[in-house]
Amino acid sequence: EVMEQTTKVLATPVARKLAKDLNIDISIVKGTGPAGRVLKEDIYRRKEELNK
Amino acid sequence: MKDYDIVVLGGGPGGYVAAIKAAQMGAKTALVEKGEIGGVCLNWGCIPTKTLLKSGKMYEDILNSKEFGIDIEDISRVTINWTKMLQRKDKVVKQLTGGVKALLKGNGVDVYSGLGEVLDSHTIKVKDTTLRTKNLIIATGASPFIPDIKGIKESIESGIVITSKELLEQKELPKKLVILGGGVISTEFAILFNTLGVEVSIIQRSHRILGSLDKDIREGMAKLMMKKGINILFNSNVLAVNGNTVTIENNGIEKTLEGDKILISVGSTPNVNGLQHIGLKIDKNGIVTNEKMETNIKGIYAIGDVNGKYNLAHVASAEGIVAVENIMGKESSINYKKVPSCIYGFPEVGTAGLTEEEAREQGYDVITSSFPVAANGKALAEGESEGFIKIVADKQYGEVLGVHILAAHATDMIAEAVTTMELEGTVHELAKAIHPHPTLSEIVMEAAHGAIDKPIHIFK
Amino acid sequence: MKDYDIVVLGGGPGGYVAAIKAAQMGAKTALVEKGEIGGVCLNWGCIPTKTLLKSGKMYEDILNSKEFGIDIEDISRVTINWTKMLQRKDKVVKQLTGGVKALLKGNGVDVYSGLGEVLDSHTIKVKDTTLRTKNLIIATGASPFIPDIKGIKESIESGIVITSKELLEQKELPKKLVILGGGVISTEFAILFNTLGVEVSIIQRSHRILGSLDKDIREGMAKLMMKKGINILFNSNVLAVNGNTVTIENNGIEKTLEGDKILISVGSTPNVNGLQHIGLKIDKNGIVTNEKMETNIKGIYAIGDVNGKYNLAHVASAEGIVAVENIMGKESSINYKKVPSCIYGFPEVGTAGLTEEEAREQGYDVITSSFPVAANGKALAEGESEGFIKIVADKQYGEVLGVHILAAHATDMIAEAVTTMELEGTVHELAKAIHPHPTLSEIVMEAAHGAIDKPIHIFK
Ligand SMILES: Cc1cc2nc3c(=O)[nH]c(=O)nc-3n(C[C@H](O)[C@H](O)[C@H](O)COP(=O)(O)OP(=O)(O)OC[C@H]3O[C@@H](n4cnc5c(N)ncnc54)[C@H](O)[C@@H]3O)c2cc1C
Ligand SMILES: Cc1cc2nc3c(=O)[nH]c(=O)nc-3n(C[C@H](O)[C@H](O)[C@H](O)COP(=O)(O)OP(=O)(O)OC[C@H]3O[C@@H](n4cnc5c(N)ncnc54)[C@H](O)[C@@H]3O)c2cc1C
Repeated sequence: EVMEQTTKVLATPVARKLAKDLNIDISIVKGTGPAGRVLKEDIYRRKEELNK
Repeated sequence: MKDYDIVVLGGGPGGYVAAIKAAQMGAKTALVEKGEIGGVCLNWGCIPTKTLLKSGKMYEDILNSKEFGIDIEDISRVTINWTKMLQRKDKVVKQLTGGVKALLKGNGVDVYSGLGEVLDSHTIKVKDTTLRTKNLIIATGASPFIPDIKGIKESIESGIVITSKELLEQKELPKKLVILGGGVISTEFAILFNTLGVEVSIIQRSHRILGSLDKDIREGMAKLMMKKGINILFNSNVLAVNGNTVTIENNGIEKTLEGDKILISVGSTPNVNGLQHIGLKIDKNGIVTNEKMETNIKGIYAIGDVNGKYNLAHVASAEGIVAVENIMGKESSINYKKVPSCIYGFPEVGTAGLTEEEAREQGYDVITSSFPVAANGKALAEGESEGFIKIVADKQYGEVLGVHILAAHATDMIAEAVTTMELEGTVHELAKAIHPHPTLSEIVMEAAHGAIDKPIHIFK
Repeated sequence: MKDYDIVVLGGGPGGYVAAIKAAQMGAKTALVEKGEIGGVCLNWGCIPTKTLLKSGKMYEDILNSKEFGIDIEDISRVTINWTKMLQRKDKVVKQLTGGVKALLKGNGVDVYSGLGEVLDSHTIKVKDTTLRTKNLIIATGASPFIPDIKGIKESIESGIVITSKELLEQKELPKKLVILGGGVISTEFAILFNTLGVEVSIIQRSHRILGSLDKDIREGMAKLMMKKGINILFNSNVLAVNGNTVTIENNGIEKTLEGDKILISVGSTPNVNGLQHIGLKIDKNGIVTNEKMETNIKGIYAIGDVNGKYNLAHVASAEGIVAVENIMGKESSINYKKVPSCIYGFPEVGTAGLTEEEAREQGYDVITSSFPVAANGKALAEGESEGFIKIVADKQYGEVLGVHILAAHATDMIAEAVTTMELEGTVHELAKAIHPHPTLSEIVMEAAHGAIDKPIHIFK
């Protein structure tokens, strides 16, 4: 499991599943949705950053 | 002797949904029902009442239709045909229960008619047949609680004091109806019969009706009911029933009320008769279960009204699915925090999640935002502008903790709140989501704007 | 000469919402309106039609009320009072536009009555007053497109060929109505007047009406309309109008149709008169804007029907808020992917997100799931069981891409879909969220179950 969280991460269900599949720690992804919610776009962006 | 993976005891919305789900998931499944498939909900509860409420609404609309540009030459010639209303109700019920029977059959559920006797956790007897099962789901429901009041027995015997089931079977519409109790069912019956021209009184022990609801909603609803001419007697203890007369103590003063019929609706007791001997843990609410619907006995699950958690059909069905999924090895649990609850009337109530009081008690840093239906264009277009919405949210992220709606279409509208909460949504998404114009749902968006900053369509 | 931070040109649902929002955010704001505050939407569009549709629904209900247990001695004495209907409509409109005026005032927006002439991007002239502004929001709306048909001019002059605005101002209810065009507005008028007993024909150029909707929905709706007795002529080209006669070529054959009134409803053209000279980029749809509602000229924004993206009031309002937020330095953009769209009628249509066709075109691995209204208890209780829901989802995670509802309360129900999509929700949450029983919203949950596995209440 990817998510060992101390603070709550607001994320959409799709973002969570995507993060899990791409092995990305969602708790350190910057969310661009309302109230800082992590959207699927944010996961894709994070993936690209990691690939660089 | 027949062998099953799952036997379901009771064919209400808890039991029949569980049985269908079980069969869909590949379990060899039996359903035992002593009365009517569909249980209270389809036969004497949810569906019959909504069928009659629709007729009531139509009647009310007809009486008001002049304002909407429809001329009826002599309005006194518009009359209620109670017999016909009940016939339509019966037809709808038959259609739905027939549908459920077909679904059970189509999915391959064996249905046994008759009282199911639980011999032990793996053995159920129905008439001359014995069923062996790996798992048992108890879904026997609940029955109206009959309080111990002086003279009540005699009045029940003479058919004056009745429960909701009998009230829906009356040959004639009563002229005066006295209702003991101020819960959801009482409220729905009060509004229904009031609309049909019956003189209705509600006798309520405490200082409020609909005690479990958010304060603003329950007070708003009570006010609207009284405005409609429903007589609500708060702080009233019933001292005795004598024929068709109820004697109460109202704020220290003794009074009597008369009704052709007296409806008892003061709660319910779980149907656990014949279940105690197998060692099931049962408390005053019903069979004790955890969030997987497991009882204290391995392989026995209890769902619906018999566990006494929520007396709601959709909870019974959801619990049924959870029980079956757990049996079939799919981890599943129920989350009661987001359960919606509705009152059908004119207007309606739809509510889900925490009330303001509950949210504060649970230590949240609460923000609330209300928005009146009267500021909504569609409501004015429809001529139904009573009520309001109230959103309860957590300050930190704006997470929606509860949504409470008093409005004409509240029961249709609450689904948005339920799904939002399922998605841990915040007021920011509710405000940002483009709600269609003109719809009542715009009040959700407006209230959400109000929780963040300011709504557009009221000045504050 | 007056100085403003923001001048809004046009006081429809785009402009007035933008103006209120601007003032709320602290901008010194002026609104210029040459006609009526509220624009098309409040005065001749959304609200008037829904007001009349409510009357139509009541009339239809009254004619069917016998089945619901209401006896009307002589149903022939129930008549439509068109004048009264229009009076109620006017009353509702006045109440709403009055409300908007009060809101503008309360929020401190300066309202100028009169045609606004844009001299340059910072200067607007209204009658004798010149307004200087840092930012300009253009919200001038659109007008009905009048096609170039032989004889149409003469018939317009004689008041036979009319637009929706005039149809809502007719002193008498027409007996026969011919509608040119098969879009949303045509559909609503067809259903309204059909319900009021008018003989209605729709002349549509292509083989389908409601072309932008999901195939199943538009075909379902067309079928129900024809069942109601609305005459839809597909594949028909209008050759000429002669007085109150329309000559068409229908599948190669020439036919004539007669109507007391002929409604033109074949689209609209943006109101860009007097705006071209300042160098605005305008294409055939309207003023070209990006997702921040910026035009090609810095400081000028265009919202609502004048940009021709969606001719919907809620889009106009949402765009208004986006424009203002950007002006005020708050990053904001509009997402058209989730815009809901409704058709008001009996039944209604509520739709949001991608159609099945669109989702496939965009390369998604699509799953769809439909569920019929006829399998829903509340629908049967209400006697309104036509229609279905269709969910379009992405296979990978079950993300909801589109929801399409044809049902009696579809316009109330679509909000749930909109918010779900705003939250990137999946069919799993829609299925898991406990929807209240009995409500129409249960079909959302059932269809979601069907997308994952199997619904409970149909056998497939
Ligand atoms: C007037 C009224 C209106 C209501 N309206 C609503 C509403 O609008 N929405 C809502 O959510 N809820 C409503 N409810 C509540 C709802 O009806 C119940 O919550 C729901 O029926 C509970 O379902 P269940 O399956 O647990 O039990 P039940 O529906 O009570 O079904 C239990 C079944 O088990 C059978 N049974 C019991 N013991 C045995 C046995 N030993 N062997 C065989 N069969 C047995 C019974 O015959 C019965 O058919 C209403 C209730 C009433 C009375
Ligand atoms: C019959 C009908 C039914 C409809 N039903 C619906 C519905 O149910 N839901 C929905 O979402 N949409 C509906 N619409 C569409 C909706 O009315 C429009 O999308 C909406 O009104 C667009 O808003 P707007 O602010 O862009 O423009 P408008 O509402 O057209 O307002 C523009 C305003 O600008 C003013 N104006 C124009 N030029 C100038 C100028 N130079 N100076 C000063 N003022 C100017 C005009 O007088 C007008 O008041 C309907 C439309 C019609 C015709």
